[in-house]
Amino acid sequence: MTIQTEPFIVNIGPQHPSTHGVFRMRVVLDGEKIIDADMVVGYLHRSLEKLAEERTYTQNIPFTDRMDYLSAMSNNLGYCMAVEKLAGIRVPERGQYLRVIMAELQRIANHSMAIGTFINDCGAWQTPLMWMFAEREKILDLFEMTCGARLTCNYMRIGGVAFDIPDEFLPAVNGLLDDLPRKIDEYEKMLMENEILIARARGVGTIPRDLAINASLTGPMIRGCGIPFDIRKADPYAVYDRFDFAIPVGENGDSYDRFLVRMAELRESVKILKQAVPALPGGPYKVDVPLSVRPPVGDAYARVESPKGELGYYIVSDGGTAPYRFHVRAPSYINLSVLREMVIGASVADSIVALGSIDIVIGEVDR
Amino acid sequence: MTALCGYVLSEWYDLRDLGNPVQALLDWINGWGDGSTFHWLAYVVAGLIGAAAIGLFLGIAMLSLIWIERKAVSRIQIRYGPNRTGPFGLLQPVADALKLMQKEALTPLAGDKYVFWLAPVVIFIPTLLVFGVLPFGPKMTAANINVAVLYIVAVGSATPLVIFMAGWSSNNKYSLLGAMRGIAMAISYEIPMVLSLLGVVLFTGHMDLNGIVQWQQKYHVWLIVLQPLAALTYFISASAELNRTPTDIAEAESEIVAGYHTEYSGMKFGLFYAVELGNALAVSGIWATLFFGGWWLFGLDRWIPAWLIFLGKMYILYGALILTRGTLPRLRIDQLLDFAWKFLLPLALVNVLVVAAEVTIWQENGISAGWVLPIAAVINIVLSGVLIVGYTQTFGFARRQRPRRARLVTDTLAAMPQ
Amino acid sequence: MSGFGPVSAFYVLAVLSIGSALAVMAARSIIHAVLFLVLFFVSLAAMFVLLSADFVAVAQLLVYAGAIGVLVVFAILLTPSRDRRGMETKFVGPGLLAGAVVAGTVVFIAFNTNWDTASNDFPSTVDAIGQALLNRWALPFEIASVLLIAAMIGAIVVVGGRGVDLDTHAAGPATRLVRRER
Amino acid sequence: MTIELTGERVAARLGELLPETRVEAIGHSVYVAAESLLAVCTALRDDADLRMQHLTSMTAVDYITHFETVYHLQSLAKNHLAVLKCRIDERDEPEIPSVVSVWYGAQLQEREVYDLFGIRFTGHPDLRRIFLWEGFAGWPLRKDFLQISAGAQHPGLPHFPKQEQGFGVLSGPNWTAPEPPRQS
Repeated sequence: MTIQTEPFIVNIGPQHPSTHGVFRMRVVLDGEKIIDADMVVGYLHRSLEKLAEERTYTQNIPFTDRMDYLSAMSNNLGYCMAVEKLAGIRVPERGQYLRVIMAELQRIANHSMAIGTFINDCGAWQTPLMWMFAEREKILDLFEMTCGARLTCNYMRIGGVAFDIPDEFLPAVNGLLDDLPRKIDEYEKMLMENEILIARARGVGTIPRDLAINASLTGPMIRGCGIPFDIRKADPYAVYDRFDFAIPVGENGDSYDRFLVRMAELRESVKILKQAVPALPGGPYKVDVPLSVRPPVGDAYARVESPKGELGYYIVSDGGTAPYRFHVRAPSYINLSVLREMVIGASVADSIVALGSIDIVIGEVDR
Repeated sequence: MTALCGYVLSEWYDLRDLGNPVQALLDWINGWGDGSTFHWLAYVVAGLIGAAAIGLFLGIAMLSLIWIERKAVSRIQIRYGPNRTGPFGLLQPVADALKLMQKEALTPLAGDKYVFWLAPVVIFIPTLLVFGVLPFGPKMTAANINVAVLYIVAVGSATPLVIFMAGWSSNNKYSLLGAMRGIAMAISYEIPMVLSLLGVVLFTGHMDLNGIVQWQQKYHVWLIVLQPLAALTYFISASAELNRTPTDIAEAESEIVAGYHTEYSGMKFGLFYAVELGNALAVSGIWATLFFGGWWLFGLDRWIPAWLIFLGKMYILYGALILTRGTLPRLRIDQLLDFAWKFLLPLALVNVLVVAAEVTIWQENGISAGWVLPIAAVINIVLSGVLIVGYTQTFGFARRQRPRRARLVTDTLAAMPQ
Repeated sequence: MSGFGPVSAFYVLAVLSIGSALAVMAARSIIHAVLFLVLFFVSLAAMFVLLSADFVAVAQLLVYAGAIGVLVVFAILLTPSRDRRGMETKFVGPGLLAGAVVAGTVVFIAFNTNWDTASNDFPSTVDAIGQALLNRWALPFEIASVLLIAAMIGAIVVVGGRGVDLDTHAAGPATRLVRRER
Repeated sequence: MTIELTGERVAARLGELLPETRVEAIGHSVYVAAESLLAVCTALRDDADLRMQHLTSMTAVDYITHFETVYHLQSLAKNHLAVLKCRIDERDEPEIPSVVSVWYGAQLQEREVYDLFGIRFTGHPDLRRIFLWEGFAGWPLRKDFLQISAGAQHPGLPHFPKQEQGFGVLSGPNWTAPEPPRQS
């Protein structure tokens, strides 16, 4: 005799505290168990790829801020690299270093946010989020100091960066770097040894290693499965090949491993920053590129390791001032393709944890 | 002058126990007529005074708790908390209440509007009833009934049904999920709770709370020393039903929005919020009474008013609830039920067994309490330590799954799967 | 039981309990019926308080209002709603018969019992009940507990071990439901 | 550094693997005919020399005369990248085989391309629009899509769910009933 209960369809989202925006997951429940799931996105679709075809290459940089609004610097960087690759522009040394510094600071800020919200999804009552926000706040202050904006930085330019750093930037960033390892120790002590967190996140949202490769996962999602794929190592851009750092990988590919990977990446980013900041060379931070740059006819695909994963830009030029086709390979969108595999058979509580461990940003999913 | 001093210091004016003036008033009313004519009036007056006092206390306590909780949690979360309304944000609870009252109380169209309306009202009753039997002082119990321990459990057992009323009548799937979770959890945690209370009742031989406090006063010991296992199981299982963070699966904000009160707005939501705080205070009050000596504090209660001691203990123990709320993530429902059935229940059973043996040896052989109690305390403390550590090491999650760090790879290409 | 207070309380509680018992039958919604049933249990508990049987009152509240009410709610919610329909017509005859038998028994007992008036000072009922259960009625008490354990094990054997088969379920109608509703 | 394989290199290897298919190498990319796309993709994925396990990016470009789907493939083990392209000359009903059976990660990307370009992927397990709603008029990323047409259907319900049952109708102090449509 089996107890047959009626299927129970629940909309998790679009207005829901832990869907990180307007993401919607339709799930069929049997009791608390999810027997089918379907994702609905597009509530934040702004058609950036179409808009970009009407604007010049430089005008498109602010659009990239609005995609993954939690890591605007990396988004800028990827786009500028794609245009530079298309137009054959070489960025001066100081510009490269500034780009790396900003991108790594952004990675720390983004991972702080990701870890905080992930533990919030596990049910902590805002405390880890607030603790993580404290560090993110200092980094956003650094961004504000440099480019005047905290979230949508619009800092990178084709051929370099928009502004040189102000005088008070270097002392501030050095102070932060001295402070951060101690803080990260504190977080590890608070979070990693937490029995309830392990019980909640271990074995939840497990992705098999083969599926992780086959489903084009990138970033902490694929590294959590034990595959050390990181563009900074595999395809070093800017000046990443000059720094000594390691790629943290997990073992089982569950939510807890992804959390561990993000935690360890905080340390690795600090390590890179500690090498990059003292080595910051003098000289120009930017080459002169005409505002309405006209790359030659052709296409180019450039990619960076954004905090969410591989962020790629595919740009087709017809020789004019605007891109003919502008495509974004959005990591959090493609990472979502295993959502069904992660949540089916899990309970509602586990599905929220699994979703939180992907670290999606709806601005990037929907574009 | 001496007469006035004597009058002021005489017992009925003694503010150390507010029960004295009330008793004097009742005696005065009883003295009217020929002794028993106005007995009913004294009865009515006593009931009214008790009810009014509890209502007043609960109102003030809830307002203060909102402020304390918000302020304490904000300090845990390294932020300031309310600081704009009045000095130190002290007027924040008033502002909260006013805001809630102004809001529109929506009723879902497809919901069951009578049950929907009734649920926040009914859920207040158990909270009020529990405070009715708490001894605030030697003579400050609104209703000193002699099965108070069982009564607390019985009254508390009505709460899951009200939660179900709220969740079902909302006609919302999140609400229904929350209600079902709430019921499943409440019926699981009731059993270890009753068993842990049984240990206390066995030891003291009393079922009324005042008697338990007086027992602790008589033997000059707090029961937490004699009953550490019972204190722990009671605290965990009672706080599990409070819907506070480590166990708030019935309203789990990150999963099912707000659980059973998703659809409530305005002051109806406010009632749920207030009841949550009130229940937490009641649990800390019961904890203080049963295991921390209630209004008795090693003789200090001769100088400090007993009710102040009790309130102090109650609020300090409430701090423990705030701490757990501010620091722990939520458990999943199956883990929570496992914990109740596989950890708390065996511990509580062992505790009852041990206590029964100790009490039998003590009572049957007529050994003096001065010998039995220290030995029993040592045995129970050691036993609880061994049991808890042994249990967690043998069956706990910690043994199987140690926390790790991520593995660091420098040569990525070599480590790639081929 | 004398005096204005207890007598008026008795009548109020009597009206409440009979009214809620009638409402259980009259309620259209089965959930409402359960809620009225709980109200009935609570008023019965109050009746026991009126009789100074405080332990029985509290036990009534704990077992019936708390546990049985929740149990009934669980049973209703775990039953698919299509099974809940059609109940109005099916069992009218047997139901009436059973009701008549119970009512007859109650009336018979009510008229054939020699109702004693208890004295006014009541000892603590907890002690008395405990003594009775563990001395005089120890054997029936233990037999009852063995019976309950047997029933519980039987229930576990009947339903345990087999959950909902996820593989067949996932490909079943539920999957199509999601697709269709989009 | 990831090696970006030239078209000739991939085409030469494909010629060894699948001698009967016709591939054309232009610059960094390899052009494949639509009908042999699946065979080529499977061969690229399983070949021990190329090992294109990871479909990095998949998109489409509208060249007005034709569509082109672009696949960026990479090998994690060998650390190289190749670009595969496929032309679709049909404009009204463009169709191309889906590669979901080869790379699961193509699932959402193909849905995106279908949504914005209107290219149908045959064999896709769950081809629905993803960002826009079903029934949206037109395919926005095509070059001939200039604005949303006037009669386009909009999302959302036209009325409150239970309106026809007599309740749920908008009412309140600031709401005036609209004029009923005049019968002429």
